[in-house]
Amino acid sequence: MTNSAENAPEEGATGEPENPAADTGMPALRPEQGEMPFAMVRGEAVTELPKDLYIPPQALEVFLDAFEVPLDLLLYLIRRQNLDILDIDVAQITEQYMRYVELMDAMQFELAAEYLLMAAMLAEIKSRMLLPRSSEVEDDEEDPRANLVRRLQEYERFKKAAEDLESMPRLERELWQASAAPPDLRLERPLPEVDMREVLLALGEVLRRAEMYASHQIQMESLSTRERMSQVLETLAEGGFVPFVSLFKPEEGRLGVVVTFLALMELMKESLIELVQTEGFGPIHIKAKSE
Amino acid sequence: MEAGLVQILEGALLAAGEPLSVQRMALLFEENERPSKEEIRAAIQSVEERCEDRGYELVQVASGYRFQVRQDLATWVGRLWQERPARYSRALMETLSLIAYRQPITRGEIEEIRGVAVSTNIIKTLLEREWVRVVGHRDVPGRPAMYATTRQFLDYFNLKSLDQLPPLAEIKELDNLSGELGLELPEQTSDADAEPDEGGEASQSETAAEDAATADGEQPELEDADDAQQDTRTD
Amino acid sequence: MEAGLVQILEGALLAAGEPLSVQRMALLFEENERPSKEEIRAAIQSVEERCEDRGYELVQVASGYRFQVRQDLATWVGRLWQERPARYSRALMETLSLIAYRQPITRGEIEEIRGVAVSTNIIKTLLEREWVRVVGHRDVPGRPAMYATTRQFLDYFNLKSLDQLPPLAEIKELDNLSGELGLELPEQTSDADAEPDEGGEASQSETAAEDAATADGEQPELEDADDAQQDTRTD
Repeated sequence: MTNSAENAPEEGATGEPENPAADTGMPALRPEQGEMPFAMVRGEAVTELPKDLYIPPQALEVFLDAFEVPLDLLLYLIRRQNLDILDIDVAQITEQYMRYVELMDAMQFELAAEYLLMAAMLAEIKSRMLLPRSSEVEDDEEDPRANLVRRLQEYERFKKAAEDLESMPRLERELWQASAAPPDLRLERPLPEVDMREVLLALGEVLRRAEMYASHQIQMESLSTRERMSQVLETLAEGGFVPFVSLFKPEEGRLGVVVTFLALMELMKESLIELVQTEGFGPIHIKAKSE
Repeated sequence: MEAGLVQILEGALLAAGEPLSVQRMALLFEENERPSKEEIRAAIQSVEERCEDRGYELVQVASGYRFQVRQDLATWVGRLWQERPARYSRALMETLSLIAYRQPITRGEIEEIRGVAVSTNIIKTLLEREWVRVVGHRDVPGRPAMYATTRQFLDYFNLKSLDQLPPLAEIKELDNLSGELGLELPEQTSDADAEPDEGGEASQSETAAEDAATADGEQPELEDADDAQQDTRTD
Repeated sequence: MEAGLVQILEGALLAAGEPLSVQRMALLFEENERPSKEEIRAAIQSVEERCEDRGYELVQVASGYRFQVRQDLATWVGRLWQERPARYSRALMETLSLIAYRQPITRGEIEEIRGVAVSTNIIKTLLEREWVRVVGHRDVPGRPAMYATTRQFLDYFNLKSLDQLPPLAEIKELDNLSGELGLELPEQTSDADAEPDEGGEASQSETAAEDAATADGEQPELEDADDAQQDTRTD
């Protein structure tokens, strides 16, 4: 079984029998074409819509399924009379339409509200057309069919547009995207970029939030002190005692000495370091408290 | 064999498996080696020419260029798959057409024209396929979503832009309405009837809106890809 | 243009998206038009030769033949999928800022200030990036590690020393700060939004990469998306 030939767009118009039970990939039925097949009744294909109003009751459901909406059925009825929409004979169409609706009813067919609505609308138009017209209102009153005709025309435009769209070549039916296996790729994921401003904004946010906790006191030493604290700790990280004086670097000048001293004080205060002096005025040694 | 611009584009187009824009092609290159848009366009031209007599061609669609199997090979290539291509119901195609031609459009407006409710499944399927998307909400009670088609829709139907859709049929003038009931319309009414189609839509829409509102009800949820049985006639 | 055997095979191989065996190629044809295996093999040979100087080649793998993009194009083609650099969560940024300004600091202390737990992943990410390091352990139960920033941290942010960071007082004036820097405050709810608002090259390629990711249907996961969830703050 192959489907490609059937997929060709021109197939929709050739009118080959279509079994609705089998999904053939063909464009949808076009019921306005009198020769279109639309149903299987007791194993026989009904290849034509009935010329008269009679359709085999078993086919009714399928028949109605061939029509998208009530407007569609109406269009079909009009076309079957070889009439232009603009020449619509409301009386006759209404009669035919109503007979279909009655037939549905007789079959306990659950009627769609839309079909009944359309029937009511047709009946209304018909009655208006039968009413004698007073010459005074005549000027203002448009043909009662006008609105129906507009709706039919508008619907028909999009029905046609849908058919056009359906028959256009499209991906996965007549067209395929060509692709090939990619080469071996070593995909490296770049590390996130961070702007210092983001860091600052984040800090600002933390601080703002932290201020809501009254119990927190966030005191911040100057950054150079904090930085120096880290450096001292790192120096001490290897364990053991480090001579106090070795932490001071003369080349940093007086400010550097002060910063280091403050860092040591802060570290002491936080119990992070231990100072050991074995004798008075003897050398002071420092050790990380936890190491 | 040289890894020239043409070869790189060929490789990228085939590896991508989706259309590539000129912009995206440019980003295949580091800044210092990046060809100009003109150079890329010239290379695309070469890529296109090099498809001559091949089983594929380079086409331009809405989101860029893609290699695509030649349509006249569909008969054979289609046999690669046992499964038939997805079918869409007429209700879905009509809804899609309305969105394509009348976008941005609300569900209510679609229903006005089609005269029946649009099933939720149809909208869902269209959204899932990424053929349509919500582009806003109409400022009326209920703030209904307005739908428009997407680039994927154009890509799927092998189109560069909406312009390439087949033109909508003209609406014929109504002034030659002639009664079949022997009720010839007096001459003077004809100018009142002869509304241009744009003007006609408004009044028609109003009536249809009432209809749609009256007929509004929950629709049976049916498989969209199934045969055209979408509407309410079975409930 | 002719739809010959060679073209049909080219089209099918490119449409298939997987290797095709000779057997499967034969099944592209109706019985009455089916070429022999020898004919198919000869055509495959032609397909292969026609790849000369192209960005792709025909290769034979276990299950058949397939088109493959030339390996020497990997540099360029790979950029199709180059992932957009992930973004750090706000939880990470806050942690980093506290380590910078409050070092040496333990995780517990960070948690105390932030009011929420700091996930292990955040610390791990910062350590791996070599922006922070452990400079010791506090002598309290559990002996928690104390974190400090590194030389790499200073280098990355182009600082000679931490002194060059703005003093705390300025940072507390957040509104002023963001005003001066022309920054939009990141949305409270989004960890990934703190994006510098420069329209430079970086952000441009990010956008393209984002497009690519979206089109591929695979959004790159944020490295610490988990962290964001563990961050139980609700404001």
